[in-house]
Amino acid sequence: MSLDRVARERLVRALAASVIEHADELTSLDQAIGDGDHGLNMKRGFEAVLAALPGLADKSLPEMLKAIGMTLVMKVGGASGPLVGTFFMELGKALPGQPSRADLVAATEKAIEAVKARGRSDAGQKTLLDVLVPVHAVLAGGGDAKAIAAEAMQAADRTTPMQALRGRASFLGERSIGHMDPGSRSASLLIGAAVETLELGVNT
Amino acid sequence: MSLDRVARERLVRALAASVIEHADELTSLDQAIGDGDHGLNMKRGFEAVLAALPGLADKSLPEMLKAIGMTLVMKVGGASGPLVGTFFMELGKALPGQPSRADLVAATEKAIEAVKARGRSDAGQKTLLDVLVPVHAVLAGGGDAKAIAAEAMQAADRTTPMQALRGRASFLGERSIGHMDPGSRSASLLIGAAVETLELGVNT
Amino acid sequence: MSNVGIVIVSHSPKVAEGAADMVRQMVGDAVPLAWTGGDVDGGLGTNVAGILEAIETAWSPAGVAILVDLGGAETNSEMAVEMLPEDRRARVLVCNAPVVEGAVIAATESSGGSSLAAVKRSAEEFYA
Amino acid sequence: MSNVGIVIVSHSPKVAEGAADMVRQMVGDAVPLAWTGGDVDGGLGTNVAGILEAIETAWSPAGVAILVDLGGAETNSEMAVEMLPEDRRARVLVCNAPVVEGAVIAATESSGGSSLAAVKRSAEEFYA
Ligand SMILES: Nc1ncnc2c1ncn2[C@@H]1O[C@H](COP(=O)(O)OP(=O)(O)O)[C@@H](O)[C@H]1O
Ligand SMILES: Nc1ncnc2c1ncn2[C@@H]1O[C@H](COP(=O)(O)OP(=O)(O)O)[C@@H](O)[C@H]1O
Ligand SMILES: [Mg+2]
Ligand SMILES: [Mg+2]
Ligand SMILES: [Mg+2]
Ligand SMILES: [Mg+2]
Repeated sequence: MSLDRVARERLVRALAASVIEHADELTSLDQAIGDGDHGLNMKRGFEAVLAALPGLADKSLPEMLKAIGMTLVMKVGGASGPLVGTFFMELGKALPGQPSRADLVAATEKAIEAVKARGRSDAGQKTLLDVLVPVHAVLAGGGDAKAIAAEAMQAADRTTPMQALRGRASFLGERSIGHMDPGSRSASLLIGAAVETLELGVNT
Repeated sequence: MSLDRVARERLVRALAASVIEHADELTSLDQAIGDGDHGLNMKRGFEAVLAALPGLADKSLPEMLKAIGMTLVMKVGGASGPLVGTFFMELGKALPGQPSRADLVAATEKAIEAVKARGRSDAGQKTLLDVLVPVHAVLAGGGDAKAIAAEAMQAADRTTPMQALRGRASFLGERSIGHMDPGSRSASLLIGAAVETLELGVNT
Repeated sequence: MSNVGIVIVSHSPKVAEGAADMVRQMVGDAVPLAWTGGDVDGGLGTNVAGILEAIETAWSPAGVAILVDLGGAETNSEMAVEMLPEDRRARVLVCNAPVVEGAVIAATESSGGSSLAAVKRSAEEFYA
Repeated sequence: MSNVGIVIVSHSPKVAEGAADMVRQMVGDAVPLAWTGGDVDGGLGTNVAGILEAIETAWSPAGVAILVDLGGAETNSEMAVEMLPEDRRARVLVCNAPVVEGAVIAATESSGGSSLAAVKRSAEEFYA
């Protein structure tokens, strides 16, 4: 997988657009089982990322990912800021400049572990980890862009019948069942945008 | 013990003056082991009591005591408001219009029990109960005004080496030792003023 | 509305108002809510009249849960409860829970239609 | 001053400021103190830059205890701690305690010269 400057900028714009265009949806998901700010939070974070363009895309891929992560950490505001921000930062730390697919598998695994540590959480608790973990399995298993994007969407859907055990939604106890987790939805949107832009093939 | 209108007004003015004139002292005691508002709190409460004169003294002794208690409850603001207020209210409820000394002993006992219930507290915890309880014993044992006033002052002094187990002073743990309890000091001032005005004799 | 009402009582009016903002963000208008803070002169403290008024504002047939911060807020709230008309007294409970976190949790529990006892319990179990 | 510093982090700036008022009333200037609240746009939330600034303001060689309200405040505070220079990182602890009550208790403990560990413990034991 080789990303030139143009491809890097296209990636950033696609990631940002995916959550900004769905901000209202993310907010209403968070209204149902949280404090109703997830759309606003992610929008604020990714608008700050966009504001760092074009300079941001001048950086190498690892440095760019670290910078995106740091911006999200500083701007998002909600619990999701340090979590999604940590994911990008750790991905940047673990990836080489011209990553192979194996590099990507290894780096996302590290980034997911960092998210778990930051949130004291794991898959099964109705959080973005319920998207990250199964998507990583498909990536590691050699799935192509379509398979990864499909798994991301389905994984987000599978959070609907789950009971939240982390974050504000956990305050609702059993009433958190029946609503999609907002953080899982935004993660699935970001993953969908990423794989579509990267046109990740089975061997790349 | 028979109190006419003039005596009732004199009693009210003496009670109020005793704490208002010592407001700064009470505040600095509370600064040492609390939030430094006890003088202000008691002053506010007893200024409101004074503002109810002369009408207040037109009431019978029990009704007057109940009204004083209610005013303190509504105006003092601190934890001491409901405690000192409850003491006066219960005293008013328990006393007949022309109380004998036995009536006074019985009524103060009831009022002290009500304070304990309100504060979930008892003597020995460095609170105003460490004045009320021993003073009641002297009253019940037939002590005269001088003996009662002396016990009130000494009881307040005896709170100095105690460790606070109730109220904000308890947050200080062992550091609450070595300072007089502000609520005990105000209670001793009120008792001193009351017995001096009432000229409580051994049989009255 | 028959969800349990929430009353927030802090020594600081700012704390009480800010906690109410956080509650509203979480439950919107689904829960009767009122806050009070400060002594009668506006200084740090609590006052029984303010608490009584807040109970009145947040009144619900399902009852009212009061969240308090420290000592005096609790004593004054218990005093206020005892001054209520007898038919209301048993339907108002002072929670042994943190004022901010407890208010958010209690309100969230109330918004699901839980009983007064369950609302109180949810707040009290947060750090347990 | 070598007493442990106290940082108050709430989703609501009003809560954070009001809690700081209550702390000041209890301990005066004996304890380094700072508060922060709100997201970068001023809405309900927390932000890492604000937390880092508050840690700087309340810095003490004896360390800093951070009191937080809910979820995001904790996650953002832990993130901020990890962004500190290495020599400071180990001297800043996020307390698992209620934000308002914990701040008052922790500051009171600190004002007596207690260690960072003791200050944290005092706040965490309040409802235990
Ligand atoms: N401890 C945690 N571990 C993992 N993910 C979490 C945790 N807490 C919250 N989340 C995720 O964050 C999302 C909420 O984000 P957001 O609404 O922006 O923050 P907040 O809950 O602070 O308002 C949740 O939907 C969930 O996916
Ligand atoms: N639970 C309690 N039981 C009995 N007395 C108490 C209790 N809490 C506090 N006090 C008394 O109240 C006094 C403090 O009153 P004040 O400073 O006016 O209230 P606050 O502590 O709310 O600021 C203490 O010195 C103590 O004597
Ligand atoms: Mg949210
Ligand atoms: Mg939020
Ligand atoms: Mg006081
Ligand atoms: Mg006070």
